[in-house]
Amino acid sequence: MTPDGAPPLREAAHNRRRLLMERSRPGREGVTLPASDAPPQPMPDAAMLRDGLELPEVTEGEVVRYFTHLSQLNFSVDTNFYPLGSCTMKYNPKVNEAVAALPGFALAHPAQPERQVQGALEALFRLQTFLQEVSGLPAVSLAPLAGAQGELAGVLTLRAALEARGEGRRRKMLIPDTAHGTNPASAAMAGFQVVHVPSDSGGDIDLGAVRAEADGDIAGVMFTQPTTLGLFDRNALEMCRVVHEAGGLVYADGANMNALLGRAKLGQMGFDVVHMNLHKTFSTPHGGGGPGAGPICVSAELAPFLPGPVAVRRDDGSYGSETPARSIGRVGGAQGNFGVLIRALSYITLLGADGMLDVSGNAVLNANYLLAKLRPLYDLPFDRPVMHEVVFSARKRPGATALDVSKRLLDHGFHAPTMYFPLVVPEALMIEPTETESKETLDAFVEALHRIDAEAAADESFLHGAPYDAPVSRLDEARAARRPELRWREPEA
Amino acid sequence: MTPDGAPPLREAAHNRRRLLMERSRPGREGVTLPASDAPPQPMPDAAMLRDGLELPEVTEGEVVRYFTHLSQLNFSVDTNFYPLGSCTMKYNPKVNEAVAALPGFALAHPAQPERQVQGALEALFRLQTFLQEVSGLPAVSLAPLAGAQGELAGVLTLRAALEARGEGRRRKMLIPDTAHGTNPASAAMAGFQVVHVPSDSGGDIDLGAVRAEADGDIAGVMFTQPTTLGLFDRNALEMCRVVHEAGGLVYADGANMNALLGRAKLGQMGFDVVHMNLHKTFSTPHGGGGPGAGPICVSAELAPFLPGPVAVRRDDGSYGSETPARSIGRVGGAQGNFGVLIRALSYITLLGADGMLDVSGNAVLNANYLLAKLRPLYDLPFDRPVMHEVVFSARKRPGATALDVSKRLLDHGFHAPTMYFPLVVPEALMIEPTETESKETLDAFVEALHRIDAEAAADESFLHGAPYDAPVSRLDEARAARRPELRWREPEA
Amino acid sequence: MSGAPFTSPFIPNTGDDRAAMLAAVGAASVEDLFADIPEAFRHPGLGLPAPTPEMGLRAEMEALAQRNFHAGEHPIFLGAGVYRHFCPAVVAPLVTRGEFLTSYTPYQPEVSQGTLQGTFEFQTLTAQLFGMEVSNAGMYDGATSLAEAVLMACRVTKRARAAVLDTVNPNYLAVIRAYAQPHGIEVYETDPAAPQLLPETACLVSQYPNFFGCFEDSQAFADLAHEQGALCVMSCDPTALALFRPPGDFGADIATGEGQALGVPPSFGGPYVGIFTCRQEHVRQLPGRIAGRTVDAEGRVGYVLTLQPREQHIRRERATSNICTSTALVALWAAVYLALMGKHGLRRVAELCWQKSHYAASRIADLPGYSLPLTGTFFQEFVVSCPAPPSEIGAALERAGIIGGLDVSDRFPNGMLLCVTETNTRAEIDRLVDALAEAAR
Amino acid sequence: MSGAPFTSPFIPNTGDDRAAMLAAVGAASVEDLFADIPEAFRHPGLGLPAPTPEMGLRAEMEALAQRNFHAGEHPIFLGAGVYRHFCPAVVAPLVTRGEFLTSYTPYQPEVSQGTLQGTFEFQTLTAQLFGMEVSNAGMYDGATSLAEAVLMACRVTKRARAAVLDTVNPNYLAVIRAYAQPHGIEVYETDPAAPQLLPETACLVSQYPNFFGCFEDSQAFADLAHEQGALCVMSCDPTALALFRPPGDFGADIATGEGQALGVPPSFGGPYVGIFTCRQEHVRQLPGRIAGRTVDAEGRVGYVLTLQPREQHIRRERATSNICTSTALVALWAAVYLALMGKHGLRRVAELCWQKSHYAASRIADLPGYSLPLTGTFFQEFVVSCPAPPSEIGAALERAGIIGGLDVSDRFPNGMLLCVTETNTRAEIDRLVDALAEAAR
Ligand SMILES: Cc1ncc(COP(=O)(O)O)c(C=O)c1O
Ligand SMILES: Cc1ncc(COP(=O)(O)O)c(C=O)c1O
Repeated sequence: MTPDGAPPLREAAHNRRRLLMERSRPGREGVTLPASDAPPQPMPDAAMLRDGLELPEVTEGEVVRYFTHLSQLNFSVDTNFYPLGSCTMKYNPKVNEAVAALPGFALAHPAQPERQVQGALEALFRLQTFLQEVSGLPAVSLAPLAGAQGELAGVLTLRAALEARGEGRRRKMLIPDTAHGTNPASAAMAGFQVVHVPSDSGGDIDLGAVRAEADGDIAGVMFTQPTTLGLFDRNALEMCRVVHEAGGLVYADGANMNALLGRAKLGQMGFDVVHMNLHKTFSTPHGGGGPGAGPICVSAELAPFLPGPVAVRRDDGSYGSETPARSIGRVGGAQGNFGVLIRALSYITLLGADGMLDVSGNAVLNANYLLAKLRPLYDLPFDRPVMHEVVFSARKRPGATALDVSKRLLDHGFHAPTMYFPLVVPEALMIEPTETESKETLDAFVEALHRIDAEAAADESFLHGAPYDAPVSRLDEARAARRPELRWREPEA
Repeated sequence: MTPDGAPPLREAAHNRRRLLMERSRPGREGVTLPASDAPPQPMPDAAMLRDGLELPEVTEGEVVRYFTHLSQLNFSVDTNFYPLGSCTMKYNPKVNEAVAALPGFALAHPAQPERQVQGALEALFRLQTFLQEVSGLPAVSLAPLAGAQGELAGVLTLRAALEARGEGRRRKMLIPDTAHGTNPASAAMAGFQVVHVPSDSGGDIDLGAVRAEADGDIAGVMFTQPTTLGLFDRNALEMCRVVHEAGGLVYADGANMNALLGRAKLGQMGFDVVHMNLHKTFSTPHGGGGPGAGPICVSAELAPFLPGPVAVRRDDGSYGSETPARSIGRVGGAQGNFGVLIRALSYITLLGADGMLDVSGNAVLNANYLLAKLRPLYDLPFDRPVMHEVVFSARKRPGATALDVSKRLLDHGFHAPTMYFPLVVPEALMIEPTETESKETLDAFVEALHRIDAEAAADESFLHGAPYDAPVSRLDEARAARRPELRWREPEA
Repeated sequence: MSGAPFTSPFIPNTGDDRAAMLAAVGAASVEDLFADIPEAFRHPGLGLPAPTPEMGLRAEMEALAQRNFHAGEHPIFLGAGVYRHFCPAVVAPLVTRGEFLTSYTPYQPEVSQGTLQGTFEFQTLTAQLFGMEVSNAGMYDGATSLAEAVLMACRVTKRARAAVLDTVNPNYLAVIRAYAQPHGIEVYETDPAAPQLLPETACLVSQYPNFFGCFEDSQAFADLAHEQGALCVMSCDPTALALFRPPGDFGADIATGEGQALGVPPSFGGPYVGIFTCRQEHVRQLPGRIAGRTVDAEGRVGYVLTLQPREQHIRRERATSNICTSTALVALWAAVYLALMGKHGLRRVAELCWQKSHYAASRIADLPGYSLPLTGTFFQEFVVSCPAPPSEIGAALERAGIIGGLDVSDRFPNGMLLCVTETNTRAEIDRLVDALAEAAR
Repeated sequence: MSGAPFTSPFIPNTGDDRAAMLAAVGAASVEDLFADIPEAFRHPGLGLPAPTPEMGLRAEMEALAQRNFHAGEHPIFLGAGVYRHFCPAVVAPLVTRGEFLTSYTPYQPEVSQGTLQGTFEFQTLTAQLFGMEVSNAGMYDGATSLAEAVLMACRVTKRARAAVLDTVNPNYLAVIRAYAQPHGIEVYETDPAAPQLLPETACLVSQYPNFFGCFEDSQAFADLAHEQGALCVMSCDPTALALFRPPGDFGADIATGEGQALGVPPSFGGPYVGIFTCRQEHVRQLPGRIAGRTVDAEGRVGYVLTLQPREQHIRRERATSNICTSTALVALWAAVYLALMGKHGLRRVAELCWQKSHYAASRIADLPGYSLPLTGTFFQEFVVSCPAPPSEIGAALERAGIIGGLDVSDRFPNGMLLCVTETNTRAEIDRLVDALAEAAR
């Protein structure tokens, strides 16, 4: 507030967001470095040296203030409820961070000889065993660096298996219309031709459509179980049968594994490959968009084609790292995202079998509770019990699109649900509460949505202006795309 | 903002501040603990056991959200400029935190035999040597746990020395009217009788008043150099002489040592005891009010009376911990605030002699720059170059008391100066910029004060309502004191 | 500063900045600003080492830290007032968030609600744990808490004598003496088996469990004190209070404790936090900071420092204590620890300490040459009579890679005070027992 | 969940909560909610260990970590694409603040300005370091960056062949092959001394400095590529770029790098961050996320994810890449590191690497039995011909407490690739030299 009603103290806020290069002053230093303690060596030929290095000159204190301030502009799980569907924004035990930072892990080098890194290799081997157990599949590669890369590695493995069967010509990859965007993108990167398959009226995959495509050209299907509608697909078993019968293989996107922990093993239900998002189910915090890890679990047939390296236990009890015989090769420069893998190992060890059941049970209970509480407010495209998340359609009220409701939630201190996805639901609001939220929090969220609905009822245009209390108001995305400014540049004189 | 103009989403904010006991639900857990791995032992007699333990039942995630949210309600050096006079709110190198957390330090036990803690003792010994050098005095005790305790320990040491001289009857402790409240409080705790001494018209101690009190009953004087007016007292040398001549001893409150590092050594100027606030000058962050450490440096005469333990280096090169021969005893249960001491050692090692000069030079330059820039805006009681801080009087403008200006600064994203202290300056605003602030920040601060002045000029009542943009508005302190609510209590049914 | 380029990562003023600022100030050089320092004393030369960049600093400090034989690498059975307890990993990153770490005492409450509410939680949780009515915001450590309790008891009763049981931590007694002596308060020791109060005694001070780990007849102490118009002052181990009757149960008037036990690292002696609780009626005699609840101009709940007229910055030489900077961050640490441990966790910790220490004691009692000289109920700590001087036994343990107990042979022949907490595994205890057996040979 | 009490510190639902929620849902039990899972497959049993409380977990994980022979305890001279560099202590606590650590990809920009502006800083600083026009928000790692660069070059040139110099990191080459193969892109190797481009080649890929630490004629590679209508793609070490001419100087079209060098711990292989920079004109062909600057409704500057039509969530099978979750937090780490190191610090680091590695190389070259098979200018890494198989030399170094270099005897007889950075002290280097001398005996 200001006496003349002018917007409050804008410069101050602006100053705090000045970029590093705008803060830079010649002569400031962020760190001091020692002189060389070795006898001086001749420097390289001047022609090889660069002319100038445009990096900021700022003090340590300025860096701290700047990034501390930036952090405070973020919404996060550590600050409030983050019901972003499909993303499993749950609270992750902080001890995992301490474990990953242990010097024996954080300072191990990926190219050290096996003999020197037995602890790290044993950790990887244990995690592989655990993931085999969770997936019900006998072989695992921890190499993929995120979910999407797990998909790519997974369908490449599937493709290699088909080739080994002499069926390398098969090119058609069926993908449900509810699939996450990475599924078709990964299929395409693996050289497959994407065929979209609709959902049926119950929200399950349309078996008729699958049967229609199940010909000699079908390589397989990439299927998310539970689906992005939050449903356990009841046709999946039959779908697996049909695809297998037609000579294809079935890929499961296991990013929603949080719902299934200890409740079902995808490998037992006919899936040949499953990727899991360790950063969702197994507790690496999302870090504003990574890092993650997307290990793949495969059937015995596919095992020889897994990307390397894979941890093995030798007969003498020692651990090693090997590339499977007919591997599709490498998907990263080193050993996989070890720091993420170690968090997953830590998490599974901490929670154990009982804890896994608690996770899935409460994740599903919470989602169904929100379904029950919000059913009066929004359209529910498929009215049946859900798994880890529930997808509504916000179509009920003028002036309250999915976007409006989402933006206004930010003012209430809640993160928005995933909006406009899956694509098959108009004005989709995809809400995933996760098991780490309390009933009180869910109730407060429901109440906020009721209030927002009342706000829209009172004034059809009100929500269009939201958020009102966020660090910035709605941002002009069109402008950003039209004239992309993708980095700081020296202002023109 | 809300459509009906009601205050925004108050419940949400309120919910986030609910106390732990209000969040508690039977059956929730914040941590799991293992079963005992030892054979079971009989439990104690039931009559000895307590009936119930009223502690919260909350999850780890809830604890994280709660305290993360609380933290965001705080102003801090890591977020912005904190010109709180006398408190030396400078940026402290983060490496100190890492050093203090090294397991070899953090897990050393204070009662281990010397042989097992040579590293810790050597660290203490090195710090003692450094502080001797900074103070110009030959003996140090690191035992006092904060500045005020350093004062108490210091004047007790002084008292013990007088007693050793056979002058134990001396009871009068002179204290300038500008002194920090801890000075008279410490003198009283040490059994002295406090005699207040005024400042002269130039802001220095009134030598006439000192001379008048310098009789056979004078124990000494507790003197802050530089003073809380930010001035290097020009009469201090003469004061020392007068007091010494009268048979007294001179205590220096060295809490403002930031201004003097490498510029002057109090021990060379006649002071017999100096305490330093390591948490101000030597970089332990203030932590919302501690911990700190207040080592005292003393002359050879006073050394035998220092509180224990004191680190020593033995002839064989090993380090030990001893209590001086005629020590005033102990002022803490263990070895002093080692974690704070190690940060000071780390800081001095990092900056070295050159860095110390940089600190004092820039701290003083920054203060004088603010003096020059703000002189047009406020009354300056003593118009002369200052040391580490400058004290103005806010009396110039109606509707802009020191309190008003201070509260409005919070809206501008700056912390308030120290207000109404020292007591000798009416409407005092005591501003200490420290060396770690940049000219840009100081300029922005000056500009904010100009704007605030203009606001008061435009509307005499406006500033009374500040802060407007803080997490809460002005708090009712009278109510808090009238009916003290000092803890959560079960709401009455 | 002699015109040399600025090279510290902690000082932003560049050469240009300095020039501009000096011009504004009207000074020719930074040196000029120090003109008030008499020339003879100006720039005395500073015999400190040259700056050490962070890389070298870390190496140097790690080398020093490595020279300690410490509990990070060796099992520890030493307590004596400072205990190694398990602390969940979440505590440190929360408490050391910059906003908590780098703020000052909350003099501007509107922008210090985090610190203030955290303090209020500390007051709530410690009062509840101690079964006492009110708590302050924390003192320097357990020893100074107890010493200030004695001063407070003298203020409350207007008496100048303090009785201290001879089973109180000797370091605490030393601090009481140092604090009491300048006030002319006579501090005397008395035997817990037959405590005697002199006339005009302000308080009877006991420790719970006592320095040797044992419980005493606390109810009798409280009754005796109250009969004579004295206050009952108890110094308690917070962990023990999760299992055993709290001081409030016995009618203690002031109960203090060492908050280090609440998950705070031993850190060679500090920083810790002193717990200080008392009865509501004496609240205006409390030393130290206190946070209180109030409302803001819009009626929203908020917290402030309250009852400040007790304090040095208002009352000066008539303050209840000189304490200013205290241990807010450690108090916050303790509050977060208590929140996580909660009702069941803290009790579980106490039970584990009980179980493991009793297992250890029973095994050691069976060793030839060793015995337990005390027979009372003990918690977590116990005295062992060794077959040789404890310093020798301790050296033998050290050779076996174990940090042994405290030498208390001044009180018990060849006595060693051993401590076993939940952090000691059975394997560690068995190793200790074996090493003791070996040392006896 | 079978009615047993909830005991996880990570799940707040109490028994009462569950009962109330089930009532609202209209289900009798949690099990009922899983009814869609065919019964035969429901509750298959989970052969995982019982829960391990945090205390035990830490002990278990510490024991595992301790079984590594690691650079925290031993000098390391191994690089080969992953480098140990000094990282200021301030980086970790800043980057791991909960608000950064526990947020998602910034889909709601209004409450994600921290992440977005941090990403914008990463893009600025990497573009400047690489001397390139634009950068994206980061890829998985250096290897996948390079593989995606090859795919992008094929998209830009509409060609399906890629030439890779045979001095590129062999792991990177393997990733290029895995990524290229399904697209029918032919990847072939060529000799840097006489590079040959086949017709219809989309790009010439080189590494700077190359896998063996040496600089090659990058200008010639760029010219050759451009002459033939191919793109010049360079994979660069970020540290080297602080001292040596950046890829932009040679006219590179796409320049990638492993961001791990920017103070990120080696962590046995990840997480790292791939740097990906290119010319402005190809920006709409970039894979991955990109942050862009814009304004909000009130005209305030803000940041958003932009050019999203390239991405999988919009373009699905026609996206430029399938990348979704990337490495935002590591990119932030790199940005904070670069901010601190700044203009002078990073150059100083590079100079130290130069100085120390050249000192080490010159000393080793003087050892009997050892020689340097390569003569080009090297940075930080160099190949040594050993008097015995490098695996044996490495084992000898290990016995001397040293982590030796990479075995490259497939390329150089008895070749070992050694790496020396600013973190290696002279004393460590001298110890290495002595141990090598000893191993030769
Ligand atoms: C269902 C589903 N599949 C795949 C992915 C891709 O995983 P990642 O983001 O780790 O690449 C996601 C992530 O958003 C997802 O929700
Ligand atoms: C001048 C002066 N003296 C003494 C003190 C007391 O120091 P502490 O707060 O560490 O007890 C202070 C602290 O505010 C001070 O500014």
